[in-house]
Amino acid sequence: MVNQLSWKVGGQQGEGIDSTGEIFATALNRLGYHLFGYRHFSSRIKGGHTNYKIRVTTKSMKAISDNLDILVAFDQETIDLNSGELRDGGVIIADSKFKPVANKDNVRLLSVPFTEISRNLGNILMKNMVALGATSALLGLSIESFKEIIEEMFLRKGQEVVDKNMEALKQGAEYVNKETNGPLEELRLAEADGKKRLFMTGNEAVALGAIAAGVRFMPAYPITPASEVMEYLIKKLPKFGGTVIQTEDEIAAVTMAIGASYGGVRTMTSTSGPGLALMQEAIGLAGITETPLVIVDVQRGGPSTGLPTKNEQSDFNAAIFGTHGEIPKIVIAPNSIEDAFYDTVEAFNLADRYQCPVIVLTDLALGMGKQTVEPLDYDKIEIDRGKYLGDQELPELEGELYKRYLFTEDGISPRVIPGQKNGIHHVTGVEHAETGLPSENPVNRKKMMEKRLNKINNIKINNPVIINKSHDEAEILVIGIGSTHGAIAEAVSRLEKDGYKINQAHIRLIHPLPKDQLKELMEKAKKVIVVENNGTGQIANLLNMNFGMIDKVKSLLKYDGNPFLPSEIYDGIRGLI
Amino acid sequence: MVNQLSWKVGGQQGEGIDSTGEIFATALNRLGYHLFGYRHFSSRIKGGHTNYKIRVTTKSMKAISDNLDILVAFDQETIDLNSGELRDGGVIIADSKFKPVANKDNVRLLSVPFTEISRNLGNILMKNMVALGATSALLGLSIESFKEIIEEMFLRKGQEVVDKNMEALKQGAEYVNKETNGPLEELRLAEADGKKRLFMTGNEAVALGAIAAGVRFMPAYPITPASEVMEYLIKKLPKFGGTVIQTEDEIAAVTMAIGASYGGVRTMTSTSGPGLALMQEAIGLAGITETPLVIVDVQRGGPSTGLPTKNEQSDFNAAIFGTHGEIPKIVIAPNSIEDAFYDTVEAFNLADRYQCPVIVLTDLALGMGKQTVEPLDYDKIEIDRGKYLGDQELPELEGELYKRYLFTEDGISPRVIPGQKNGIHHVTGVEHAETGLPSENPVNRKKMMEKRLNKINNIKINNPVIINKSHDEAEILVIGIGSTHGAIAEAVSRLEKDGYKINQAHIRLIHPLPKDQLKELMEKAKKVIVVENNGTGQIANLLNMNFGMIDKVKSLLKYDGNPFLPSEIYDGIRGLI
Amino acid sequence: MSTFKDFRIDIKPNWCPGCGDYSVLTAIQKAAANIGLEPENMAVVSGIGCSGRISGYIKSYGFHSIHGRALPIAQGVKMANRDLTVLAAGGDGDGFAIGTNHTIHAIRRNIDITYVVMDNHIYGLTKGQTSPLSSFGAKTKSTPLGSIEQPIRPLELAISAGAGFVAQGFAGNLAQLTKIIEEGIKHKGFSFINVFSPCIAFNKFNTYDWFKERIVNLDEDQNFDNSNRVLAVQKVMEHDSLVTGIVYRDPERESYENLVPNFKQEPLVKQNMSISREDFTDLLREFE
Amino acid sequence: MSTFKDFRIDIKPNWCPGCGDYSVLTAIQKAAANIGLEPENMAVVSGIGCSGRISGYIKSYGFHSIHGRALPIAQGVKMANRDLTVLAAGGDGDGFAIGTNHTIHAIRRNIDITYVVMDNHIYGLTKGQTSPLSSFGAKTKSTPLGSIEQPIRPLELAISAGAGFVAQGFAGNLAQLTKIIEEGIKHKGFSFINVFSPCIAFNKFNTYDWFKERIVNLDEDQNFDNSNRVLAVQKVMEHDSLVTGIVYRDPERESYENLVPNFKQEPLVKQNMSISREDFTDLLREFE
Ligand SMILES: Cc1ncc(C[n+]2csc(CCOP(=O)(O)OP(=O)(O)O)c2C)c(N)n1
Ligand SMILES: Cc1ncc(C[n+]2csc(CCOP(=O)(O)OP(=O)(O)O)c2C)c(N)n1
Ligand code: SF4
Ligand code: SF4
Ligand SMILES: [Mg+2]
Ligand SMILES: [Mg+2]
Repeated sequence: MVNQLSWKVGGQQGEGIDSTGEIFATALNRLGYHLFGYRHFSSRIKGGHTNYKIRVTTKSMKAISDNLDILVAFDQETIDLNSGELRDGGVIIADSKFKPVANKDNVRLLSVPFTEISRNLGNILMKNMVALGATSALLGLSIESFKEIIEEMFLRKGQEVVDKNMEALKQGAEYVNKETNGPLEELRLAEADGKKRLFMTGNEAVALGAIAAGVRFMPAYPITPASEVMEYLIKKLPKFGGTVIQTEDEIAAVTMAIGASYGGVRTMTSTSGPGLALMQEAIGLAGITETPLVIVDVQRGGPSTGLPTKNEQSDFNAAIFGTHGEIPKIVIAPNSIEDAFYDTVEAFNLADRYQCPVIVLTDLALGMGKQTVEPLDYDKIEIDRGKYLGDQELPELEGELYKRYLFTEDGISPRVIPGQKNGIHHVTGVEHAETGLPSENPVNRKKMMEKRLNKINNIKINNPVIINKSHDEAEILVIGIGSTHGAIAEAVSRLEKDGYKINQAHIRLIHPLPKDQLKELMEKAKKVIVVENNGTGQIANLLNMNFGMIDKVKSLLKYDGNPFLPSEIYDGIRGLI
Repeated sequence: MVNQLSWKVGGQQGEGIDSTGEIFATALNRLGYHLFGYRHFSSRIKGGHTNYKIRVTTKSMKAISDNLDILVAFDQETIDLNSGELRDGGVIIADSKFKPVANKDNVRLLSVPFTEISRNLGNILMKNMVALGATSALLGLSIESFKEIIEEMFLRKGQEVVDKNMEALKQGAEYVNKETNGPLEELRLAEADGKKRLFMTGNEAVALGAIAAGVRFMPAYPITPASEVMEYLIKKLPKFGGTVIQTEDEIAAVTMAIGASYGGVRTMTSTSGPGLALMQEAIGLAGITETPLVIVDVQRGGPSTGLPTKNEQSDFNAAIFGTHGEIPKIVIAPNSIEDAFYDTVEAFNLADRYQCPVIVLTDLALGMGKQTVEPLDYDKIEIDRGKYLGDQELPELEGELYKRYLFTEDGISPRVIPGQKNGIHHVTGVEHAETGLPSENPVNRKKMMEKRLNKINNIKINNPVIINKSHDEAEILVIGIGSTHGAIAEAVSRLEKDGYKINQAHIRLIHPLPKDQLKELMEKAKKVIVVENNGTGQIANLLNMNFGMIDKVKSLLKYDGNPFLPSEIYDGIRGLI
Repeated sequence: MSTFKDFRIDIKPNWCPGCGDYSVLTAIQKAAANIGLEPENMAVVSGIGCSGRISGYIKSYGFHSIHGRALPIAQGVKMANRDLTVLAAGGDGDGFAIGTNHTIHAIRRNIDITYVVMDNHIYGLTKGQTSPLSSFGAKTKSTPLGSIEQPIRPLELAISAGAGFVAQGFAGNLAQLTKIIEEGIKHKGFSFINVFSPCIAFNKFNTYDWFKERIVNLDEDQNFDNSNRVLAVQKVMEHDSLVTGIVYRDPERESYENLVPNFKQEPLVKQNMSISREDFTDLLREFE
Repeated sequence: MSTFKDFRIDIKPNWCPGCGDYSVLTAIQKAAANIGLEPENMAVVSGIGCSGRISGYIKSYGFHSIHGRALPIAQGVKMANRDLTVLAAGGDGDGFAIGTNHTIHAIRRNIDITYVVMDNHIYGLTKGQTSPLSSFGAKTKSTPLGSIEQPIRPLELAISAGAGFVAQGFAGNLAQLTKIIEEGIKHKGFSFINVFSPCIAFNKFNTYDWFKERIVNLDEDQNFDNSNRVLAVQKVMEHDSLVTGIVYRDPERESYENLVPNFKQEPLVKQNMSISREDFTDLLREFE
């Protein structure tokens, strides 16, 4: 009996690989297992190899697994491309139709007549069910676990369809049972805790967070891997009276968001690298006009169109430094799907509180990766609109215009919105006086620059760094950002077991950096290893810029389009020490 | 008698202030004086105060002067705004028409009937000539120095017009002579060396450099303060068979440049901050397709529209880090108008040699400031197109496609251009194999990333840092970039005189940084003071990122829209030590 | 009720004396007063250019944005608050060079805002380069030997992009211009208004007189029927775009906001932004 | 002389079987061969989208660029080397969403390139969102309740932007499409060609059959005169844009390159790039 297991299904794009994985995962989620999924797909629509890898554990485990226990193959290419990952003793379940060849020693090949069984049952599409049945037999899962899901999917097509699908599952299971004489002990899953959890992607969590934060309008332009944020809101916003506009491009998306935010509504846009690049000019506008603006950037393989369906973390520089000129800006990066929800809510509060652009950085692995998360907590949703004057609090106009850019102690000026009688003022991307009217006066200019740039210096946010600190003085401090959190944690715990004194810090607030916290941790470590999914070590550079401990900072980089496996981090760190 | 003098003319925009300054400067240039001009103007067309300050010296002096000897005022506003700058004993020459009031003690006000004299001569526009006549009387210049220029300007309108203008000059001079009894000793200019020099702006130098480098096509979109680069090429390129396209926006400009460069022609575009922001996505395309691309960014006050007619150096971050993803890129910054010419030529060679985008960073002070420069040297113009295969050198095609992205030792693959029989290949912004066809293969991906990112590591350029090193171990190392060079040099020489051991390093190659050279200089200095015209210390941050000497690096910043005066740097450095 | 004066602000525009933009400013202020708007219920979003300064000269909410992006910002403002009267304004370069994409899409999207192009056939602020509306052959700073590109025909383009309200005014005819802007604001949907607004500093060719001599005032053409798209295009082509008046109007066309599923009359900004525990639980259920 | 096969390359397109883009690919290859081009003298610049992959499937110089920017890149290539036959190709989103500005300006600028829009009324590559050419009411991934925007009318837009060559083809009629592309390439100036190229994966509405049932083939209309701009627009309006054939053609219009002062017939790229000492000295003289 095992507490964790790694399963992968693969085949041609358009063949239902995704939904096979989904059904498998949903069933296990409802049984209370923890899941961590990663989809591999190509930048084409039909055809081309695709696969879906799911790690199943009885305890929470936030990373993709190093190796593979079971590979379900719908074609030989799947075996050829993925069998390398299989552990010794792993199992391939393949459609007997294509006469599968294992291509690797020490693995067991189960050739199961997916196609034949489903054809006999009258619908070749059901071969996915046969494969799932075969899988459950190996794991010792009852095929009844799938019943509810199959009903949800097919009951509207009639009881007969449900029955046929159940039959396909059953025959798949029976076929394997016959071959293996019941579940394989080293694959039989220990029972799960049965608790309710959510199985969702990072993109969905972000979109859900946006709705919870009060977003009712979203202008956006589709782009992989961010489109799903927009697509979720397209489906859900009408229920809350809101809507999404698919704009003509990203420049329209971001400027429309600026307009709506200026208009008083919480709004956001989402994009990936190329779109972020196009938004740079407008981000500067939000900065100088002190308009709250939330942009979600789901990073993908760059540069340019790069590797649009692959993972990378290479937009840190662009997010922090990309605009021309100098503006206040906040950049945060959730480190898990759960965080993606709460951090998105937080992003809106930060944008309103500091009246500036906030960029939420995720990446393809987090955005499109689907995982189980603990039920999201309604009571943790807090909406803080910052210094926002309602009609009652707004005194009568003294001069001709309201001082939207009043110099205040904390640099933040009370905000009003169009429609308020005593709030009439001007807003401009040109340097301006307190009323918002253009001004070239050098003294005013200097004050305005300082007002804007300094207002975020004292930014307060809960847990700007997620710290796993087991040692006061550590041999190694491992630093990462975003989706690498789980894989690093796993590597760190293995290194601890090896006897290393190792701390982990995962930065959530990337800009402005939580200096005090990081500095102390870094100072007390002998070596700092920065793990990032890019080719130039952008976070390491950022740390060097801020802390100057160049000699102790080492980079562990990966930039081949794939996220880190825990073992790669483990090996990488060992190689650096 | 003096060896230097500072003169300023001011009035309403549209009143001919600019041309008054131009005539004055041209005359002095032809006499062999060194000149350093700075124009102050507002972001409006007619009306609004404008002024033109010119420093005249007998020896080369590359900075605006701290104070002012003579102020020529066409309205009271000019006196009110500028008299503060006048040194004790300075002179105001003002049109008696507006009954000028000096508004400051210890200055001498000469009220001269500019308007009256010119009206009597039949054309009120000639009041500028009266003012110049008045000026020359003070300096002890013969009005004959202006004759040639006046002929060049007006001879085509007839000898009479020339005579009238000379008469205006004469009467202005005579009027002052009567008041002062001849030139004032403390304003009388020592004789100049009479050598031929050029009086030009940085923008003109850049444009000239581009022509010399072989640029025959330029797509660009107008923007202050870069438009003049484009406008110069519009005037001159037709002579060389080339042309400029004023595109619909900056995105079109940069992508059209990429197209033309891919087509084999040397091409460039010029812009300022907002345009650079819009170009970021396309810069990534040039990076991944390894297409040579030269962009000139003439920085202005940011962020957003900011202070479009004011000076700032705040696009370093955007130029270095702005694109999403990671590409090879070169950023250089000329430190004088002369350099602007040579560095532009160099930029094209670098772009061809390293097959990547090259950004030439100047700023408003350098781009629009007009100075005397030593005659540009034709023999120093070298054109190096890098690895560029002509039809003869190009072997017959082996496979279906030419390997445009062949892996080579130095990471640079021989380039061919469309039209070559054996060079057919594909180019894409998607990650690709050696033939240029898209590839998602992780092994290839890693190699391609390394090929691209590493090829600029060994970049060789003459004088990547301009060093003024008087001491082996310095108390202070002052670092700057671009237009601040002259002002820093002046401050440094004053500090030397005060007894400080001080070295100056001015970085020309900003990215990739010339690490060895800078590191040594910085290590051997007790304090490093970085002088920049921006609010966040972008260069200091860059140095910290690379060298980690955070504790010794101090910033001297100015971000009120104006360039540094030598005295501000002097005072600033004294304040920091 | 507010008057013309309520829309004025005590600032001297930095436009050149004689610039056509003064008329556009006055016309907007008058139209707003005529319709009976209150300053706080109007938002004027402008681009960058001499023209773009206009938002700072009207007493109302004003947003002087970036070059070419006035329209998406204006649409965002309207989506946030349907109760506002939203005007966008900018130069011919703003709307038909860098901003063309937004112009075309704002037109077809048809959100209820009014867009006034201050068309001087030149780039004013950057001192006289050619604009996409400069005439073929026009000598400008960037085309010293004459422009070699066909100018954009804004009215034809607007009609072909599906505009429900297309008009053209002239700074030299304040009364008509005011009326056109009034009608534009009243039109429920996107209103496209091109205004010939001479630049006296840099366009020495397309002067007030030049326009006066050529413009055909459609208001004076009794036979012209501005409800017919095909005829409208013909008319515009016939007079080489040099017409003033309302060229095309389709009062039936629904504005975008009215077509959005479940979009309420109450502005988004006034609605409750929290979601209920029940709704939240509902949303989560899908992921179980 | 080269044949159709010389323009083929041994790569399996990653398009779905049945995608209209295959026909466009074949038509371009055939047209190139029919005209007698050599592969090395053709450059195909494409945008991003399923369609954008086309440049990698033709044996010629190919530049697969970024989303919406195929046209300025193609114009740059042509300006550098007039001897090349330059084609730009991309999706309807590429050309009429993010790239609209360039489309309009490339048309009016009139550089001699041929632009083929592969119009499937949908975003293919990003998996089925609405495109600006999606029909009103179209249910797509981004408009599950139906699109509420009027689609862009590419032919009308092209004509109003001043195109000298406007045509429309259909992936279901390879012969006509090939002929149109041939004519487009031969036309001296910018040629705009919209091609209905069904997406079988995401657009279940605008299918081959849907187009077949509705398309009016102008080649079969003996009375149609494609040299008259006004009539061309009328025709397009009349058939709600569902026509194929050459809609408008003005063979007289000079291409941009021919209007550039002192622009030589010899391509820029073949000219000497150094300037003489004399010329240099001349340039400096101005600054003395
Ligand atoms: C992104 C960007 N590019 C260029 C500019 C420079 N610029 C400011 S206004 C303008 C065009 C002005 O012409 P138009 O829009 O017709 O306005 P006008 O001044 O004629 O009213 C340009 C190119 C800018 N501000 N931003
Ligand atoms: C700047 C940028 N934004 C968005 C995308 C994502 N994207 C790629 S193709 C595409 C649209 C595809 O539609 P279309 O142009 O019609 O081409 P098709 O796939 O239908 O042939 C989008 C939005 C991108 N690559 N770059
Ligand atoms: S430059 Fe032209 S457009 Fe600008 S304010 Fe002056 S007249 Fe008006
Ligand atoms: S998704 Fe549509 S457009 Fe893309 S290849 Fe498939 S059928 Fe063609
Ligand atoms: Mg204009
Ligand atoms: Mg499409």
